[in-house]
Amino acid sequence: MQEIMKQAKLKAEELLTKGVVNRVIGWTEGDFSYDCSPATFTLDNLDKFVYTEFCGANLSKYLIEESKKEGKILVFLKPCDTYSFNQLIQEHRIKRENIYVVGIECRGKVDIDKLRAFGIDGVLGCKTEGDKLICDTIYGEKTVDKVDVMLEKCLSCKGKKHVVYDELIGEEVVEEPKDRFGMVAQLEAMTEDERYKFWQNELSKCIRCNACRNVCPACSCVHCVFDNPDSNIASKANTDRFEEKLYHIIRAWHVAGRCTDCGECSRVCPQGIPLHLINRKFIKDMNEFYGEYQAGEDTETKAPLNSYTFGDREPHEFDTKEGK
Amino acid sequence: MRKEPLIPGIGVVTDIRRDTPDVKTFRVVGLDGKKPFEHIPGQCAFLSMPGIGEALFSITSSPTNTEYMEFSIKKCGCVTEWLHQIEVGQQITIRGPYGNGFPVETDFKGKDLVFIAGGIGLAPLRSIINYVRDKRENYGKVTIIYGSRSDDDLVDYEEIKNEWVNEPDFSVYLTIDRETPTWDGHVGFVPNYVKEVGLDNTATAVLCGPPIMIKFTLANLQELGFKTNQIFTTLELKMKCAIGKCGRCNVGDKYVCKDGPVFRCDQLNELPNEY
Amino acid sequence: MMKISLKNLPELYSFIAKKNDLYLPIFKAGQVDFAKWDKDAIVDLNKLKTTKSAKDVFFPQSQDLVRFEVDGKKISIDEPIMPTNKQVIFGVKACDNRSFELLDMAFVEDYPDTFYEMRRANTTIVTLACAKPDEACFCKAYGIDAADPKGDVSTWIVDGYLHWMPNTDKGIELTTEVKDFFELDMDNSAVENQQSEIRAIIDRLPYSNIDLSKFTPDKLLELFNSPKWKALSEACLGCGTCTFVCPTCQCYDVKDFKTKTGVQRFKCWDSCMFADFTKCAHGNTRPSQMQRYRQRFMHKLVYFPSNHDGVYSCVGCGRCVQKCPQMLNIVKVIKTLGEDK
Amino acid sequence: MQVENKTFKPTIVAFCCNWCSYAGADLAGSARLSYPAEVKIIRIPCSCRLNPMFILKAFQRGADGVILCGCHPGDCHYTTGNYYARRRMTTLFSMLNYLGIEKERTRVEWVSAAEGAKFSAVMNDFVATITALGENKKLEDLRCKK
Repeated sequence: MQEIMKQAKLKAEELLTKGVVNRVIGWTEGDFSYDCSPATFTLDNLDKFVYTEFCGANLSKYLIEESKKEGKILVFLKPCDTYSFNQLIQEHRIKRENIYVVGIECRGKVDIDKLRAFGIDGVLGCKTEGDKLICDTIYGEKTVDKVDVMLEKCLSCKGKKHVVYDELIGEEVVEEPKDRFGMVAQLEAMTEDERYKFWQNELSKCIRCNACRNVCPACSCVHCVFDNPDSNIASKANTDRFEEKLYHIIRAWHVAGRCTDCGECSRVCPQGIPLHLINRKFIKDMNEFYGEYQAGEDTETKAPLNSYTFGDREPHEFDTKEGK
Repeated sequence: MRKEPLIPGIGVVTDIRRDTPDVKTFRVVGLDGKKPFEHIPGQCAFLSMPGIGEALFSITSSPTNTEYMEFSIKKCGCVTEWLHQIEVGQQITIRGPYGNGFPVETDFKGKDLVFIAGGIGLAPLRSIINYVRDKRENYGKVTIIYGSRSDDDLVDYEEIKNEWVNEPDFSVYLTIDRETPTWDGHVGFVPNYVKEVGLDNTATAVLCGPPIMIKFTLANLQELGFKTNQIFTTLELKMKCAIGKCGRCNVGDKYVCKDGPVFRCDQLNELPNEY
Repeated sequence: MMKISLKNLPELYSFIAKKNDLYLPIFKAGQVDFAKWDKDAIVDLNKLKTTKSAKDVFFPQSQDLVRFEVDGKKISIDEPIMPTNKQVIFGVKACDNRSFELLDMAFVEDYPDTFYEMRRANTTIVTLACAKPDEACFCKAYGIDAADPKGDVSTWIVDGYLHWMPNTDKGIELTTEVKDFFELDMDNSAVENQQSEIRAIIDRLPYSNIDLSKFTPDKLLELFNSPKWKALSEACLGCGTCTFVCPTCQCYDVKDFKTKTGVQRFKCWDSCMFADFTKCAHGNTRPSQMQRYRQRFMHKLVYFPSNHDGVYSCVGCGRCVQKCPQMLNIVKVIKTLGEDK
Repeated sequence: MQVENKTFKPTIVAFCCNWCSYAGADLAGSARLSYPAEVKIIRIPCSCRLNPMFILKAFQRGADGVILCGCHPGDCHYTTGNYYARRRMTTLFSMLNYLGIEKERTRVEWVSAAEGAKFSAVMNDFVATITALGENKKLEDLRCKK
């Protein structure tokens, strides 16, 4: 990780000095190793650039605003982030010509909340050693297996291949894509009432902070329907249990077929709601009904909901699958 | 038990007058037929229609009017659009009064006053102008400079033409932005007109109008020798509670709803430029 | 002082819940939040910080204000239902307890919020000392002592016992009602030992001695105009996580909902971070995220102190430090802006 | 439960395409074929116009079942609208069911302008299904009940 970070920094410095780009978007250091934030850099503040196991944030969405500005920007994208990038290109939300993409190696990112749930409190700093994560805390040094505290999105990684880049840093890790739909299938196998109870329990935690929407690279509308007072659904609190469902169903629906499963929604949810399970259900359904499709894999293929065939299945046929 | 400040009372609209193509003046009384509450010039009240929304309006009528309250309202958002299509007899909810109002009994007393308004900016000033008319002995000379886009857009033109101009020691200057066939008065923007009418710079000036007008008028007044502590203006920002709690209308540490809407210019200069 | 064995707590809860709405940190789907206790609830007193703060108990996320019925041109108002239930909130940490005093300043001064006031009057606060503060805590910077959490009753959990000490009349009243569940505890040494342990931990927390001296009302314009806000707010998503988990954020919205037969007007939390917060018919006074971001921290560190005798509207609970999706927080603001002298 | 269901009269919202099933409903009327009064028909220009929000809002406002009627695939007045609608509704209904909402509460039927009898049969059947299923509790909004 240290090595990759050094390379990335050198690359940024090189491109900035050569004038290929006039700024860089990456991650800046925090006070503890887990609190690095996205930030833009020039040569002045490049010393604060970091790339660690806590750089889970997807930088693609920032490019919507950044690529409108003057000059070219260098962006570091992890393999999963490149899917969001492609999707945004397909939707004409970012200007490709203003962006220099450096694909950066990723071996899975760590979720600080999982670390805490593991009983590791007071984390001051972390470092990786092989498969282990060694945490320096106010209550002494603790060690965990990295795989136990990885972000949900990394546990179900789509693969470590960058689908778009101008240049690569680090080696392209070869990894078989993991099964993403295990939990969805488990839920499908439950009865309606069990599923309802599961979601009721999860969604009732929602505080409507809108973090999932605001971080989502697919939620790139200038004015969201939930911010439109005329839409009559713009309540800011889940005043009734209905509203939390309305919000999450509609939000998932609006990104259906465009969601690359980057997992940011689940990462940012302060209440730990497994929002990826809603998005993945749409992905799984569309794969099963209309053939395999991965949003963001390229910038050409039409999304399933933007296309049709004469012989598509009928709406009531979805329950003919196994389960229920 | 004390009454919850966010719960309004009910008012009845007893008269609707069309002032300009997009401004109507509404007369409101309480359910008992009396004025809903007492106020001082420059204060505001929250009007609302359940299900449409709630919005803050300055009270246009003078406190010396003991029978009813008036609001001059320009059509620009969803609440005002709804108000513009109602008929006499419609009930609305009303709560107030809010804000500090003009210092009519302190700073303004015994002073010559200059009122400068643009467009619907006359609404809060009408309250104080009529107050001054009714308590004429307390105030010196009054100069009113009022401008609008066209002669059709002059709010309260009838009252200005028939009453204000005839008041002793009142000078009224009207102007419109662009020439129209029906207008034989002055044509030009308010800020420039302010320099032309020959103001006495010892007077106290009260400004209200669109931000761009305020900006230029302020500069011109200062050029004429007015000091910032002689100039008062009113601010308007989005508000939901009007009691300094909902957190929207603050400019720096001042809440427009509670500490305003009337500010003296030297006070404003100490606030961050976020209004 | 009195004490009760931790295993007897469920009986204490059910006794208190007979006469009161009892709020406790309750575990639900992976998160711990203050919620109304019932016999199936999983209480988690060990959790240092609930995800949301305890302010819900006094200032719920959504509060029905008044119901209107509209009939032609006529409007009628239904009297609001006031929160008259007696409440006990149990397990409040020192920082959250302090936040109630700050909310009092916002809601009770001038036009008092009757719903809030009534809940405050009806509620007995039982606090709990923080046995294991974490890296994001900086309550010490605001003079809060996590080892002596105050409230109506203070409690400490040491070695399988909950130690109980009433501080106020309300606390004594509750203590009288529940005293049968407790045994007398003449020896304060267990609690005192824990207190000194906690204070020792807090002394070496990285944020405990954060420097707030730069944030005074007379620096309002200087801080407001600082060029550093831009870089600080760069990554901000404009979500409401920080405001909704914050114990002192108090902004709200008033909205109408058309029910089957009438219109329900309700008050709900709002966030100054939301793009539409100050948007109205004539425009938006804070159109950029930088301005909204600046507003939130200026309010906590400058505007609020300016209106309330220098008291900061932050209690150092560290929730924003841990919950911000992009790891921006008030400490980064304090450090960045506080460093230029 | 049985007793309750007998007195329970569901509220059904039927979104009908202007070019086919809306006319189909007309035809059912003029042919004196009855369909239950619980069905509230909302005309839409094409089955494709149905925003998923409409369905959720219908449930929020007290509907116990929502049905979409459109032209048979291939017969869309706008050539392809119902093909898109079909995909959308398939995925949406699957999602509702995934969240635990009874799958019987939502349905799509293709009814042409000539199929008055089918319209009536579909509605009778749908109302019977929903009546048996009972009140919509999982997608209700309590505020809309008072």
